Amino acid sequence: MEQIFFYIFAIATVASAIAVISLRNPVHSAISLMVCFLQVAALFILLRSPFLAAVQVFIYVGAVVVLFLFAVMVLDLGKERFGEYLHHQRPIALVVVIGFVFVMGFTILHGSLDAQLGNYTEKALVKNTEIMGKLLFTKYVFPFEVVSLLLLIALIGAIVLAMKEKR
Amino acid sequence: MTTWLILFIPLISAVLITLVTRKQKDLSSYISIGAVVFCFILSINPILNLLQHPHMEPIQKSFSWINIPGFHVEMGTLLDQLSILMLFVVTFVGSLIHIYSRGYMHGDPGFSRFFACLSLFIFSMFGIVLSNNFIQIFIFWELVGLSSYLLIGYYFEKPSASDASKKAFLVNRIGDFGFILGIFVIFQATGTFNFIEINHILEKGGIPDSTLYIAALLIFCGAVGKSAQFPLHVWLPDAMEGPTPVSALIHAATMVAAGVYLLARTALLYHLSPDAMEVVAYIGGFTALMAAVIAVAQNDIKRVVAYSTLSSLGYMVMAMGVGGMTAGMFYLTTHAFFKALLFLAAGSVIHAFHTQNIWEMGSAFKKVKTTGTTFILGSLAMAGVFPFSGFWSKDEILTATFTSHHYFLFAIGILVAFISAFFMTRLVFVTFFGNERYHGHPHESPPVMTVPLIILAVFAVFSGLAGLPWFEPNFGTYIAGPSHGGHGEHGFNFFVAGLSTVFVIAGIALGYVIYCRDLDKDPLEENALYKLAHNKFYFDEFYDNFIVSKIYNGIAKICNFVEVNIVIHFFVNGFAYLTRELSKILRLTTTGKLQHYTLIMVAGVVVLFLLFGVL
Amino acid sequence: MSIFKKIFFIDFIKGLSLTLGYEVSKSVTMRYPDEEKWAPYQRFRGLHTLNRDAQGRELCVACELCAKACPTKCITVVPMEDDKGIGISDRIAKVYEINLVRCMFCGLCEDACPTTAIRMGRDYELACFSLDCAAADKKRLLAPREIPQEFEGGYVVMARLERNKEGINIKPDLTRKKRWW
Amino acid sequence: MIPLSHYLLLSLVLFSIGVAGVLLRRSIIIVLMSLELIFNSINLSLVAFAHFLQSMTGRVFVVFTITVAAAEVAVGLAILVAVYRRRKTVYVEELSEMKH
Amino acid sequence: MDINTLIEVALIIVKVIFVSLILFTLPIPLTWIERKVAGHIQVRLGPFRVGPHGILQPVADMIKLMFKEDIAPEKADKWLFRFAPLFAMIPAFAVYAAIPFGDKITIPIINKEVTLYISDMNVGILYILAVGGISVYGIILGGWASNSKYALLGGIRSSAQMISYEIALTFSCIGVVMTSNSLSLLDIVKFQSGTILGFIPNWNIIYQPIGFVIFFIAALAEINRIPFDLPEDEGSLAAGYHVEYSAMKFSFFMLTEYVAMVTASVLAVILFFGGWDAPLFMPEIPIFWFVAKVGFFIYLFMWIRFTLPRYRYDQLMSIGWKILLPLSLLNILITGLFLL
Repeated sequence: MEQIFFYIFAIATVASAIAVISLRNPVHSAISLMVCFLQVAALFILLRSPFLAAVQVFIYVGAVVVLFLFAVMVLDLGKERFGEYLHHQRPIALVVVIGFVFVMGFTILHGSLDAQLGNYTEKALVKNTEIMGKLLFTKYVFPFEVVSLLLLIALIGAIVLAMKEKR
Repeated sequence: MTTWLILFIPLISAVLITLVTRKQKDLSSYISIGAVVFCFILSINPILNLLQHPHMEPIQKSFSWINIPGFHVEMGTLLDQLSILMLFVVTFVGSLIHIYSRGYMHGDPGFSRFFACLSLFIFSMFGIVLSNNFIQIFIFWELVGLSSYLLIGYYFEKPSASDASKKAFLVNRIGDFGFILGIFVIFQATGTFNFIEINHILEKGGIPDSTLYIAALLIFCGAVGKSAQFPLHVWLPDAMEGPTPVSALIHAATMVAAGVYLLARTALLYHLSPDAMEVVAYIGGFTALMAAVIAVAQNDIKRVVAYSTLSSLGYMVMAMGVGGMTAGMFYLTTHAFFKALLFLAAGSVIHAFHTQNIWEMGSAFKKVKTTGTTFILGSLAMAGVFPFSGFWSKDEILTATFTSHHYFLFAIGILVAFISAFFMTRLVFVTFFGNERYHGHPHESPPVMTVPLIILAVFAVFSGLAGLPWFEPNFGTYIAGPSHGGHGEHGFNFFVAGLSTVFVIAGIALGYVIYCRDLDKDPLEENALYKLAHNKFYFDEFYDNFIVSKIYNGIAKICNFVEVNIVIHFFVNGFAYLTRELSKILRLTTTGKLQHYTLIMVAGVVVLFLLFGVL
Repeated sequence: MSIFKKIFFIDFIKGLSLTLGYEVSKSVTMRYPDEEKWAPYQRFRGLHTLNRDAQGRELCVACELCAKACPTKCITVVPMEDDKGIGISDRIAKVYEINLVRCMFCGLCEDACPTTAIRMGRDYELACFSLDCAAADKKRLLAPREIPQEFEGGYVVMARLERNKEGINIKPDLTRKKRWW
Repeated sequence: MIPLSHYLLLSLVLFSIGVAGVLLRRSIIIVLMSLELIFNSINLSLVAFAHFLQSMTGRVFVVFTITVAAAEVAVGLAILVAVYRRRKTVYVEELSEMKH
Repeated sequence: MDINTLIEVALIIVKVIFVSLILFTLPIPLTWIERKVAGHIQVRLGPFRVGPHGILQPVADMIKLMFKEDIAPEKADKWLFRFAPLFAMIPAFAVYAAIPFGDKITIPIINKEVTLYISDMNVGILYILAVGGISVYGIILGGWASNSKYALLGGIRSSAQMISYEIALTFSCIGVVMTSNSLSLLDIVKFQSGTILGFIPNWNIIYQPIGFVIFFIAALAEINRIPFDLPEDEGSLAAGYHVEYSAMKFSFFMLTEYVAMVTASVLAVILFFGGWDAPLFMPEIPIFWFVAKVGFFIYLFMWIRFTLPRYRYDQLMSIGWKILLPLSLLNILITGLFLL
C-alpha cells in the first residue's frame, strides 16, 4: 500500500519537476512547481512528518509559488513566448547533468548510503510536532534565532529592493 | 556607584537631547540642567565625607578594559581629595553656568544642540576628573577637546568661529601629542597606567632621572596645550568666539584648569624632577606676564577677560612649578569662581549692550546694577584686593614663590599682580563709567542670568576664606602636595602680602588716574608697547609666516616629492600596471554569465566524484 | 472615549444593530404587478378624464379653452352643435383628442376648463405596444376609470394581474386596502 | 517498506532536474524555480534520513531550510523585479555585468 | 486486509461523500438566505416569486447556470481557464477532512461507534490553514487565465490580500494553539469543554478576545467578504477575477465562496466558541449546537456584508500589515506571558 503511494508520488514529483523546467510559459511552470511541492509534501507524510508536510504546503505552496506567480503577473512575463528558450550550452549541460546522475546514483546504490529503518516508537511519531518544537527552542535555539533574523533581513531587503525609487 | 552615576548622567542627558528632544527646546535645557544639578547633589556626599575625614584614602573602583599580557588598561574612577575638589568646582560652577545659559541662549536656533554639547562637555570633564589612569584621562582629555571644538564652533556659520574652533583643535593636538608620548614614556618606565600604582613606583625610586625629566616635560606638553601656556596659548583668546557661557565654563573655570589639574595629579613626578619644575615655573611665569601685558591693550571685553584668564593660568602653572601645589589648586578654585563670574557678567553686559567692544559701552552702571556690581566684585577678586578671594590665593602663590627662593619669578608675580590690577581697573571704568558711548537702551538681564551671578559673586568674595592660614583645618589640610605629607604650605608672609597689596593698589590707582575720565578711545593707543601688546606680540603672525609657511611647507614639499615620484609613480602605478596586464589574461575566464559558472561547478563535482568517490 | 470606542467596536456594533432593526422591520415594497397596486392620491395627475354631470350629460362644451391653455398644444377640440342633450348645452365636442406623447401632465387644461369637464385622472399605466394608444380620443377619455374620482387614494390596494390580447392589466381591488406605515 | 535508497534516488533525480533547469533555461524566474526544486530535493533526503535514522535533527534542519528558502525567494524575486524594472529583461545571459 | 479495516475505509468513504454532498448542497439554501437577509436589511422582501417566499429561487438559478452557454475568451489560456474553478474548489472542500463536527456517536441499531470527523490530524489546524491558503490559486489563476485586465487585477489583488491576511489569521490561531496546547482540532474543542466559575463556558473566546477579533477580521478578508471584497469590487473591477466566467465555472466560484464562508464560521466556532460544546447547562445534542453556532456565524457574515461599506485597497493593506499583524504578535506575546 505504502509502496504504491510512494511510486505514485515519486512519478508525479519527477514528472512535474520536468514540466517545471521544460514548459515555455512561466505560469505553467509555476503550476507544475506547485504540483511538485504538493507531491513532496505527500512524501513527507509517508516519511511520518506531518508537521513538515503542513509547513511545506503552507510555505512552499501557499507562499513561495504564489510569490512566483505574483512576480510573473506583475512583470507580465506570461505573455512572452520565449523564442529560443534553451541555451546554446545545452549539449554540454546535458552531458554534465547526466554524468552527475550516474555518478551520484552509483554512489547511492553501491555505496553504504543506506540505513535500515530503526525501531521507532509510535509515541515519537504522534508527538512528532511537540518533540520538534521542544528541540527548536532548546537545542537549536541559536540557529532558530539566526534563521529568524535572516528572515527579518530578507523581509526588509525585499521591501527595499522592490520599492520604487522616489524622485 | 555614585561616581559612575556622576560620570554617566551627563552622557545620558547628551544622548537624550540628541536623540529625543531636539524639537522640544525647553525640555532639552531642563534635561541638561537637571543632569548637572543632580550630579552636584550627588557630589555633595563625597565632599561632606572629605570634610569629616581630611586624610581619607583614595577610593578606586575599576574594571579591566584591555587585558593583554604585559599591557593592562582598566577603566575606573578614582576619588581622592584632588578629584573631589575638582568635582565640586566643576559641578558647582557647571550648574550655575547651565542655569545662566538657559537665559543667555534663549531663542537661539541651536538651543538643543548647545545643551547637548554642554552635557557632553560636562561628561568628558567628569571623565578627566574622576579617571584613575593615564589612558582614560587621555581619552577624556580628547573628548574635552572635541566638545570644546563643538562649542567654540557653535556659531559655525560665522567663519571666525569655525576658524577659531579649528585653531583650538589643532593647537591642542600639538600638546596632546606630547602628552601621549609622555604617557608612553611613563608606561615604559613603570609598566602601568594607574596613578596610584605609578605613585607607589615613583616613591620607591629606581627610575632614572633623565626618564623622569623627559616624561615630566612631555606630560607638561599636554598641560601647555590644554591650559594655553606659552607657546601654545594662541588658541584661547580666539576661543572667545563661542557663546559666553561656554567661555565661562570651558575656557575659564574648568577645561583650561584641566592642565593644572594634570600637573597636580602628577605632582610627585615633578617633585622628583626639579629641572622639569624649573621649566614649568618659568613657562608659567612668562605666560602670566605676557598675557597680562596683552590684556592691557585689548578692547574686546571678552578678550580682556580671556587674557586675564591666560595670565591666571600662567600663575597657577608657575605655582605648580615652584612646588606650590596647594597654592595652585587653591588659586584654581577661587579663580574658577571669580573668572566664571567675570565671564558671565561680561556675557550679561554683552547681552545688555549688544556689543563686545568696551569703547562702545560706558556710563551704564545704573542701568545694569546687578551685573555691574557683580562684575566689579569679580574684578576686585581678580585684582587680588584684600580681603577678596583672589587676594588670599594669589598671596599663597607669591609666598610659595618667595619661600622657594625663586626671586625672579616672585618679581614677575608682583609685576603681574600690578598689571592685573591695572587692566581690571581699566576694564571696569571703561565699561561701566565715563561718558555714554553706547547706542540703544541697555537693560538688566533676566533673573535666570543674574541669580547665578549673585551666587558666584558671593563665592568670589568669600571663598578665599577657606584658605585662611590662621584656621585649622583649612584648604591645605585637604589638598596637600607630595612634599608635605599631610599639610599644605599655607604660610602667611606679611612682607609678601604687604608688597603685593601695595602694588595692587598702585595698579588700581594708575588705572583710576588714566581711565576714570570721559574717554572715547584708549589714551595709550599711540604707545609702541601698546601696539605690540594690542597685536598680541605678533604670535599668530609669527606662527603663520615662519612655522607654517617656511618649515611646515618645506617638509611638505619634500614629502610631496617622495610620494609623487617614488610611491605613486613607481610602486602604486607599477603594481597597477602589472596587475592590469596579468588580469587581461585571467579576464577571459570570467564571462559574467551565471550559467557558465554553474556548469563548471557541477562539472567539477562530477569530476571530483569520479576521482575520489567512485574510482 | 474614542479609544474606548475603537477597542470595543462601538460604531461597528451600532451599525449592526441599526441593520438588525431594519431587518426585523416591515418591508416598504409592494408586490406590484401580482398582488398589490398603489392607489394614488386624488391630487395625482395621470391620464385625463372627461366628466359627466349627475344626469350623465357630458360637461364639455367644446369651448377650446383647454386647447388654448395647453402649453404643448396637444389637445385637439372640434366643436359641433347638438340638440340631443348629450351635453349640458347645445355645443359639444365632435372630436376631443389628447396626444399623450406630447402631453406633459401639467394640469393647465384642468384649470382652464370653465365647466370642470376635464380632470387629471389617476391612471398611470400608460405603456402600450402600438401607437394607437398614444392618442386618447373622446371615447377613451369618457370611459369610467378603475379608481373613481371620489376614491380617496394614498395607499396600497390589493390587485390582480390580468392578461388579455391587448396586454397586461392590473385590476385593483379597492375594498382591500392597506398602508405600510 | 520503501528502502532509504529509493528516497535518495528520488531526491537525486529531483536535484538533477533542478540543476538542469538552472543550466538550461534562460529566464531567470525559471532558474529561481529550479533552485526551489533543488531545495526540495535536499529537504526530501533530509527527512528521509531523519525518518530512517530515527533522529529529529534532520526534520529540524528542514524547518530551517524552508525558512531560508522562503527568504531566498523573497529577496530573489525582489531583485528580479528591480532588475526587470531597470533592464527590461529576464534573460540570465543578458545580465552579465559582473565580468571584467 | 481484514474486515474491520474495510469497514473503517468504507466508513471514511461514506463520511467523505456525506460531507461533500452537504457542502455541495449547502450553497443552495445559503444563497437564498443571503438574498433574503439582504432584502430585509434593505427593507424589501428579497426573492419572492419562485415558490413560497421565493424558496425555490436558488434552484431556478442553478438551472439557469447549468444551461447557460459556457464561454471562454478567445485569447484565454484554455487549460488554466478551465481548471481555475477546480483549483479554487478543491482546497475549499479538502479543508473539511480535518474538521470535527462532533465527538463520537453511537449508531443505535448496529451499535457501532462512529466518530463525527473524517480524520483527527495531529497537525489539524496547520493543515486547514495550509490548505486554505491554496485556494488563492483558483482566484489568481482564474484571473490570469481570463486574459482580461479586470480579471488580472482582481486576481493579483486577491492574492496579495490573501497572503497578507493569512499571516494575521495564522498568528491569531497560534494563540489558541498555545492555550489549548495542541494542534489537533479535536483536542482544541475538548479543551474548551467545562465551565469557569460554574456558569461561564470555558471557551477560548474568554482567553483570546483579541485573538478572536483578529481571527474574525482576517477571516473576513480571507473569504473575500465585505468589507474586504476587493477582488470582486464591482465599482472598479466589474466582477474581479471571475468577470469572464459564466455558467458552471462561475457557479464553481460561487460554490467556493460559500463553502469558504462556512469554513470560516466552522473554524471560528471550533477555535473560539467551543465547537459542539453546549452553552449554559443546555442539553448536549450531537451536532446541533455546532450547527447552531455555525449558523449564527454565517448569519453574522451576511449581516456584516449588508452593514459595512467596502474598504479602499490601501486601507485594506494598511489594516492587514499595520494593525492586525502587530496586534496578533502582541496577542501571542500576551498569551505567552499568561501561560508563563
